[in-house]
Amino acid sequence: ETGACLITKTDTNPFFVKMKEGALEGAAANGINLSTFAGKYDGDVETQVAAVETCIASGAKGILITPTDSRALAPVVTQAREAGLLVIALDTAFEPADTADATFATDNFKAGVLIGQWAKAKMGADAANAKIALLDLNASEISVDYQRDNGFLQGFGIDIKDPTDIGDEDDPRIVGNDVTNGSPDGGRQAMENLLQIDPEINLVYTINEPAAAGAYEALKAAGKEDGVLIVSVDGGCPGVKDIAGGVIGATSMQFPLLMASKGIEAISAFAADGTKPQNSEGLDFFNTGVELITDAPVDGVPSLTSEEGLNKCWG
Amino acid sequence: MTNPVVKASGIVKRYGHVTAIDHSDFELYPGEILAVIGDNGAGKSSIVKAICGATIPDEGEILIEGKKVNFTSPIDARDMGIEIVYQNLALSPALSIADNMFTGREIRKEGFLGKFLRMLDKPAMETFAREKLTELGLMTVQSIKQPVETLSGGQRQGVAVARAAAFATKFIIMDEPTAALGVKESRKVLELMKDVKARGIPIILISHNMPHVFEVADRIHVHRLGKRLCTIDPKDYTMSDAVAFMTGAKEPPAEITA
Amino acid sequence: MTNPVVKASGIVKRYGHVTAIDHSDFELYPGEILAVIGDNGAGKSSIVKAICGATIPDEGEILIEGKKVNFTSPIDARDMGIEIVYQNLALSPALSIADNMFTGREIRKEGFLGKFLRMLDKPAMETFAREKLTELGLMTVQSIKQPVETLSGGQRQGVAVARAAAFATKFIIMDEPTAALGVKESRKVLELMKDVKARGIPIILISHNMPHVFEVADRIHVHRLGKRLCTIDPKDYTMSDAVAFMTGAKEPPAEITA
Amino acid sequence: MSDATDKASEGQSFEQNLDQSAKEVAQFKVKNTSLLNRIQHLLHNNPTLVPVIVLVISLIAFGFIAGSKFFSAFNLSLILQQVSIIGILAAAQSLIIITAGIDLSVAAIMVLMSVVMGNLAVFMGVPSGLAILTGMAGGVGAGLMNGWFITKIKLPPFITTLGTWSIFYALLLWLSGAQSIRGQDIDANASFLKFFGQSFNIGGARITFSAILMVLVFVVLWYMLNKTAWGRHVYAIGDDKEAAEMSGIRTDRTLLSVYGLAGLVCAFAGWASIGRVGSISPQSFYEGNLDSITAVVIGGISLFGGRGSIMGALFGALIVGVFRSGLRLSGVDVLWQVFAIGWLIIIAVAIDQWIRRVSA
Amino acid sequence: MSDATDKASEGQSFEQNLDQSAKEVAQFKVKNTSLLNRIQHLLHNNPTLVPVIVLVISLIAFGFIAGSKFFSAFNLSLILQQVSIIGILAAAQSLIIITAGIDLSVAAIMVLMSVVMGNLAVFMGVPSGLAILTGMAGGVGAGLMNGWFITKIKLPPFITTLGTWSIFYALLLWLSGAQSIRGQDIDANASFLKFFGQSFNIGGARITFSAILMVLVFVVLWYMLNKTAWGRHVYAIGDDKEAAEMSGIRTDRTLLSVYGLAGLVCAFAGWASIGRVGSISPQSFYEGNLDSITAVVIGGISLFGGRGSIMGALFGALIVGVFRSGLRLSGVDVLWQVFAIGWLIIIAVAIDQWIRRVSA
Ligand SMILES: Nc1ncnc2c1ncn2[C@@H]1O[C@H](COP(=O)(O)OP(=O)(O)OP(=O)(O)O)[C@@H](O)[C@H]1O
Ligand SMILES: Nc1ncnc2c1ncn2[C@@H]1O[C@H](COP(=O)(O)OP(=O)(O)OP(=O)(O)O)[C@@H](O)[C@H]1O
Ligand SMILES: [Mg+2]
Ligand SMILES: [Mg+2]
Repeated sequence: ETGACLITKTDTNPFFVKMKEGALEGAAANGINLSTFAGKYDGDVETQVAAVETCIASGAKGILITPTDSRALAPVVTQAREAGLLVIALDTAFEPADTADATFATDNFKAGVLIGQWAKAKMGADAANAKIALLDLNASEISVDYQRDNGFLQGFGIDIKDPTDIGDEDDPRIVGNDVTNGSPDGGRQAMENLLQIDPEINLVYTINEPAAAGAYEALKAAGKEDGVLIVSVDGGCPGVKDIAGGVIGATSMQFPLLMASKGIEAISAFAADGTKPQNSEGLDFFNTGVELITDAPVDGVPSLTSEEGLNKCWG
Repeated sequence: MTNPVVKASGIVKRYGHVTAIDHSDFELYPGEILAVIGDNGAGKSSIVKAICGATIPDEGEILIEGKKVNFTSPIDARDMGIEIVYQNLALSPALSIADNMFTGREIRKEGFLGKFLRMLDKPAMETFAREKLTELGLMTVQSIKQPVETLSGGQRQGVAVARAAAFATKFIIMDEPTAALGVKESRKVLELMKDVKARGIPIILISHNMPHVFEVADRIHVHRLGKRLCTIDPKDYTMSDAVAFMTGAKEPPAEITA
Repeated sequence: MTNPVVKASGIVKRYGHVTAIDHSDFELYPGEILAVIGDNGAGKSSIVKAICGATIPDEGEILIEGKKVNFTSPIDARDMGIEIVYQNLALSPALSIADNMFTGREIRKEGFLGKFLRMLDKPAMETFAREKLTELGLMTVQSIKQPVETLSGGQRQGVAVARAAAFATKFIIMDEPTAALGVKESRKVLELMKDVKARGIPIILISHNMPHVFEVADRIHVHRLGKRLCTIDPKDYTMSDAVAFMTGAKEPPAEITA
Repeated sequence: MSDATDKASEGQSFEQNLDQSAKEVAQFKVKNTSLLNRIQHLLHNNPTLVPVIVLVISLIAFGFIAGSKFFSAFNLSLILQQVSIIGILAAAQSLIIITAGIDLSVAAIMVLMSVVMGNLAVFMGVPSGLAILTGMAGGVGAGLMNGWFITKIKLPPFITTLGTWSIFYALLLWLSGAQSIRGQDIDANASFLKFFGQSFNIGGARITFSAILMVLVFVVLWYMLNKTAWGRHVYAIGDDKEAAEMSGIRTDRTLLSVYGLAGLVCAFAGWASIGRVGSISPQSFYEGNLDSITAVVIGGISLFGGRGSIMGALFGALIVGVFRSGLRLSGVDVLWQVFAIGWLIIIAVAIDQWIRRVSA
Repeated sequence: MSDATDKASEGQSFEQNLDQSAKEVAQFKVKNTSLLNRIQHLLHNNPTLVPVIVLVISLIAFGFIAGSKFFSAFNLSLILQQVSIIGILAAAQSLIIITAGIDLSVAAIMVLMSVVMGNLAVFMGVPSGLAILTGMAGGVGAGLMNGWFITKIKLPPFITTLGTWSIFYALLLWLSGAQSIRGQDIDANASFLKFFGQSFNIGGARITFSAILMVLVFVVLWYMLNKTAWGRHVYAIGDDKEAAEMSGIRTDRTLLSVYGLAGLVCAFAGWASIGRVGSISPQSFYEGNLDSITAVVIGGISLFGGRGSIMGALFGALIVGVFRSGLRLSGVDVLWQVFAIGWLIIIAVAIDQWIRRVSA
C-alpha cells in the first residue's frame, strides 16, 4: 500500500479542512494510505518541519504540503526529495517554485486582480473618488496576505510599489489597512476602526469571507451597509451565500478540492511508474484556477453567478 | 473515671525518613484542661493535628466521644464543634481581622438583604471582633479593618485565640497560644481558658511555659520522641520533675508511664 | 559613657492610618545585652526593623558607630556585620537547614572545583549546621537535609538563632528568639547570648519572657505606644515594675523616661 | 519544692499590677494632612482608583494625540462596545485569578458555547431560548470540568486549563467543521441569539446591550465577591489555600463553584459575541485568553491571588481598548501598533505600581 | 521585692535538672521496608524520577499503539531532534519559573536573535562568528531588559514579558520585513549559522548537534542550580523572595543574572533553530512560549517557584515530543490529535501528582 502525507497550514481554516476531505476521498479511491498533519497556526514552521520528517521516517511515497512559509520549509523539503519522495506544493508555492516537484495552486495575486478589476468596473466613474479600506490578515504579512492585497490594488489600478509589501502605497484613495486575523470579530473591529478614520469609505477589500462578514456587520451597525462594496477572496460556500444575500459584492473562488485530488493522483502516478506532474503552460505552477463569483457581472471580467458558484464552492 | 472525649491509640505518622509520631496514645477527659509538654520537635503539634484531621495518620485509631472518626480535613472536626489554634495560626494574611474571625460562619444582614441577597453584616462582625480583642487586652490594634498581615506577631496570635474561644462547643486545641503574647495578653488568655473550662468545654493546651502549664492544667501529658512518655498530675509533681521527664533527664516512675 | 553602637532618634513610621513608630529614640551600647520589652503591637519589631534596614522609616536619623546610615535593605546591614533573627524567622521554606544557615556566605570546595567551578562544599556546611543545632540542644532534628518547612516551630526558630549567632561581628538583633522554644532549648539560647556578649558583640533582645529578660539584660528599653517610654536597669527595678511600666499600669519616674 | 509558690493560680509574681494596665485602644495624632497626604490615603484605601486614573490619563493623552475623532461620544461608546466581549471574559478570568488560579480556556469555552447555541438553534431547529440555555449549561459544565481536575485530581490550574483548552478547541472545530454560521442564517432562524447585538443611542453615543451586559456582570460579581460570605471565602482561598482550609472553609466546594460560575460567564460572553460579531465563527477570539489576562493584570489584580478588586479588570479592559483605538486613530502602522501596545502595557502597569508604592 | 529570687543568673528553678537531659540525635526504628516502601522513599528523595517514569510509560504505550515505526532508533532520535529547540527554550523558562516568574517572551527573543544573526551574516556581510556573538549579546540584553523591569520597576514578570513579547515580536517583523531568509542564502554566505544542524549516526539513530546542545544546556544549568551558591539563591528567591532578601541574598542582582542568562540561552536556541529549520523564519515558534511552559510544568517544576529540578523540564519536553510523534505515527486525525494532546497533558500531570502524593 502506498503511503502519502498531507501537511496543511492549519486545521482550523475551512479551506484546509475541505482540502483534507478532498485528499482523503481521493486517497481512498486510489488506494493510498494518507496521513494528515497541520501546523498549529499560520506560520508554524516548526510543526511542518516535524511533519515532513515524520513522513520521511514513515516511508511515505509522497508529500502534499501547503507551505506555511514559502522559504523556510525549503531545506526540509529538499531532504524529503533527496530521500526519494515526491513533494507537491498545494495552494502556496515555494520560493523558488522548483523547490517542490510540482505546485498545484491558486494564483492568489490573480485572485486579487479579479476582484480589483470587478470593483473598478462596478464603480465606474466613481472609482476615481473611491475610499478604500483594506482588511488584511495579520501583522506578519505572509505571502497569501500580500499577494491578495496587492493583486486587488493592481486590479483596481493603483500603483502597488513593492508587490511583497502591504501598506507602502501612497494613493490617496486608500483610507487605511487593518488586520482581521481572518475572522469575523477581527473583521468587524477593523472595519469599525477604519470607519472612525473616514466614515465615507465605499469600497472594502477583505482577506477572506469571514472577515468580510464581520466588516458587513460593522457597516450595518453604522447604517452604511447599502452604499459600500465589499470584495473578498476564497469561495467558501458561506461566502457564496453571502454574495447571494448581498453581503459581499464579489469574491474570487479557489478550488482546494481540485488541488487535493490532483495532488493525490500525481502521487499515485509517481508511485506506479515514477512520472512527475507538469506545470501549466507559461507558469511555474499548475494553476487550479480562480473564478470570480458575483451577481452583478461587469464587462470585461468573466464571472459566475452565486447560483453557479454554489455548485462549485468548497465548504 | 468518665469516658474520654478523645481517645487515640497507636498513632503513627512518618514523612519519608522522618518519624513525627511513633505509636503514641492520647486521652482528653470532659471538662479538663490537658497540657501537652515536650521538647521542640517531640511531636506535640503532629499529634494534635492528627486528632483534628489536619494530618492523616499512617496508623492508629481515634475515638471522639466513643465513636471512631476518620477526619480527612479539619473542616470535619470543626463541624463537630472542635476548634483549633494552630501553631502557624492559619489566618488569611490579606483579609481583615473581622473576616478572619468569622471565616465559614459569617453573620448575614437581617431581612431581605441578608436572606435573599446574602449580604454580610460587616458592622456587626467588626463590633464583635473588636470586643473579643478587647477581652484579650489587645488594645494596640488601631484599626479593626487592618489586614491580618499588617498585625504584629502577638496581635495575630490574639486573633486566632479569640476565634477559637468564641466558637468552640466540643473542645479546643491550642498549640502554644501565648508564645508571641505579652505578659498582659498572656494573662488574659489564661483567664479566657479558665472561662472556657467553666463553660464545660475541655481544652488541650500545648505550651513551653511551665508556670502557665502548672497554673491552669488539670493533667499534664508529657510527650517525648514522638510518643506519650507519661501523664502527671500537677499537684503531685513539680515543674522541675516535669522538665526532667520531658528532656530525658529523669525516667518517670513506672506507675504513670503510658 | 562610651559612644553608642546604635543611636536612633526621632524615628517615625506610619502605614496609612496606622502608626507603628511614633518619634521614638533608641540606643545600644558596646558589649551590652539590651532588652526591649513592651505590649503586643507596641512597635518593638518595627523599631528594630527600621534600624537594620528591613523597613525604611518616614522620619528620623540612625547613627551606627557614630556614622549616619541610610540602609535601603537588610543586606546593607548584614554587610556591616549586623545579624537579625526576625520574628517571622525569614527562612526559605523549601531549602534545607544547611542551605538556610549559609545563604549568602556559602562554603565552596577547596581547589579547582571550588575556585573555578564554584562548587559548594555541602558536607562541610551540613556538618557545621548539625554542630550548631546540637549546641542549641535541638536533638530532635532527624535529618539535616530536611527542608525547613518540615521542621517544628521551635526547630525553625533554632535554625534562625544559630545562623545569627554564628555570623555576627557588629551586633545581633533577636526578635523573640525563644518564643517557640522549649525549656531546654531556651536555656541554651540564653547561654549562647552570654557567650556572644563575652565575645564583645552587643545584642538587642526583644522578649516577653520577664525572667529571661531580667536574667540576661544589662539594660531594659521599655517600649509603649510606638515610642520608648523609659530605660531601666534590671538591678534597680523589679519585674513587676517593668511590667507595670510597659502596660501603662504605672508611670515611670521622671529621671528614667526618654 | 522550690517552685511551689508559682503554682498559685494568681499567676507569676511580676503580674501583680496587671489589672491597672491601660484600657483604651491606642490612638495617634497624625499632624500633617496635606492634600497629597489625603490623596495618598484615598488611594491606599481604594486601590481600584489606580486603574481608573491610568484610564483617565490615557483618555486625555489620546484626546491630544488622536484629536477630536477620538474624543467623540460615538468613538468612546465604540470602545466600550469593542471591549465588551473581552471584558466579560476578563470578569470570568478575574474570578479565577483571585483564587490564585489562571484559566487558559475561557476563550475556548466561550467560542465552543456560541457554536453549540448556533448549531442547535440554526441547524437543528431547537428554539433559541432552549439553545441558549443549553449553551449556558454547557458553560457551567466546562467550568466544572476544569474545577474538578483542579480540586479532585489536584492539578495546577495552569496545566489543567492548558489541557482543556486543547480539548474544547478540538471539540469546537469538530462541531463547527471549522465553518462559520452566517449572520443571515442566524437572523432567519434564531434572531434571539443576536439579542446582545441590539443598541440604542444617547447623545451621539451608541450603547449596545453587550456593553450593558458587561457592566452588569461586573457589578453582580463585585457584589458577590465583596458583600457575601462566598466572596470572602474566594479571597481567602486565593490568599492562602491551606490557611483557608484550616480555618474552616470548604475550599474544594468553593473552588468548584468559582470555576462553574466562570464557565457560565464565558457562556454569556459567547452569547453576547454572537450579537457583537453577527455570525458564529470558530476562528474568533483565538487570543482571547491572553487578552483577558492582560485586562485583569492591568486592572491591578494580583496573579498570586487574593488581592485586587474585580472592578479593576473592567478598567483594565477599557485601558487596553482605549490604547488600541487611540493608536489606530493616530494612524500608527499595524506593526508599530504591536510595538506600542507592548510598551503601553508595561508603562500602564508601571504607573499603577508606582502609585501604589507611593501610597503604601 | 517578691521576685528577687528569679533574678539569679542560674535561671528559673524548674530548670535545675537540665544538664542531665538526653544528648543524642533522635532516631527511630523503621520496621517495614517492603519494596513498595523503598520505591516510595526513592521517589520522595528524587522527584525528578517521576517525569522519567511518565516518559518511559508513554514510550512503551506508543510502542504498542504506533508499532515498530515508532520504536525505531531513527524515530527516537528524530523525537530528540524535534524536541531540541523547545527543549532549550524550556531550560530558559525553567530558570525563570524557579524564581517564581514566568517568561512569555522566550520564543520572541529566540526568533529575534536568529533574525539578527541572519541579517548580519547573510545580508550585511558580517562574519558569521561575529554575527552570532552579536546575537548572543542581544539575547543577554533582551533578558536584562525583562529583568530590569522586574527588579527595578517591580513589575510582575507575567505582565513585563507580555509587554516585551509584543515589543520583540514587532522588532523581529520589522527587521525581517516579515520575510524568511532562504536556506540557500545561508549556506552560501554564512554556513556556520547552521552549525547545530549537523548530525552523525550511531546505530540507526541520527543525533544532531542541536540535541547535544540541548542536553549540554540542561547539564550546565543543573550544575549551576544545584552545586553553586548562585543556584541556591535562585531557589531561595523563588521560594520566598522577602525571606531571601532578609536572609542576605541580593535578590535584584540575582534575578537580573537569571533573566540575562535565560536570554543567552534563548539566543543559543535561536542559533540552534537556524540549523534545525535550515532557514530563518520570523513566523516560526509563535507558540514556543506556551510549549516551553508546558514542558516545564509537565516536568514537575512548580509555577509558584522554588521547587522542582530543571532536569524535569528536559523530560517534560521529551514527553510532549513522544506524544506528538506517537500520535502522528498512529495516524490520528489532526483534530483529534489536538484533543488527545489536551487529555494527555492532563493525564501526564495527574500521574505525576499521584505518584508524588503516594510517596509524600
Ligand atoms: N511535613 C513534614 N515533613 C517532614 N518532617 C516533618 C513534617 N512535619 C513535622 N515533621 C517532623 O516531625 C517532628 C515533630 O514535629 P512537630 O511539629 O510535631 O513538633 P512539636 O513537638 O510541635 O515541636 P515544637 O515545640 O517545636 O512546636 C519534627 O522532627 C519535624 O521535623
Ligand atoms: N505593614 C504594616 N501595615 C500596617 N500596620 C502595620 C504594619 N506593620 C506593623 N503595623 C502595625 O504597627 C504596630 C506595631 O507593630 P510591631 O510589629 O512593631 O509590634 P511589636 O511591638 O513587635 O508587637 P509583638 O510583640 O506582638 O511582636 C502594630 O499596631 C501593627 O498593627
Ligand atoms: Mg509544635
Ligand atoms: Mg514583634
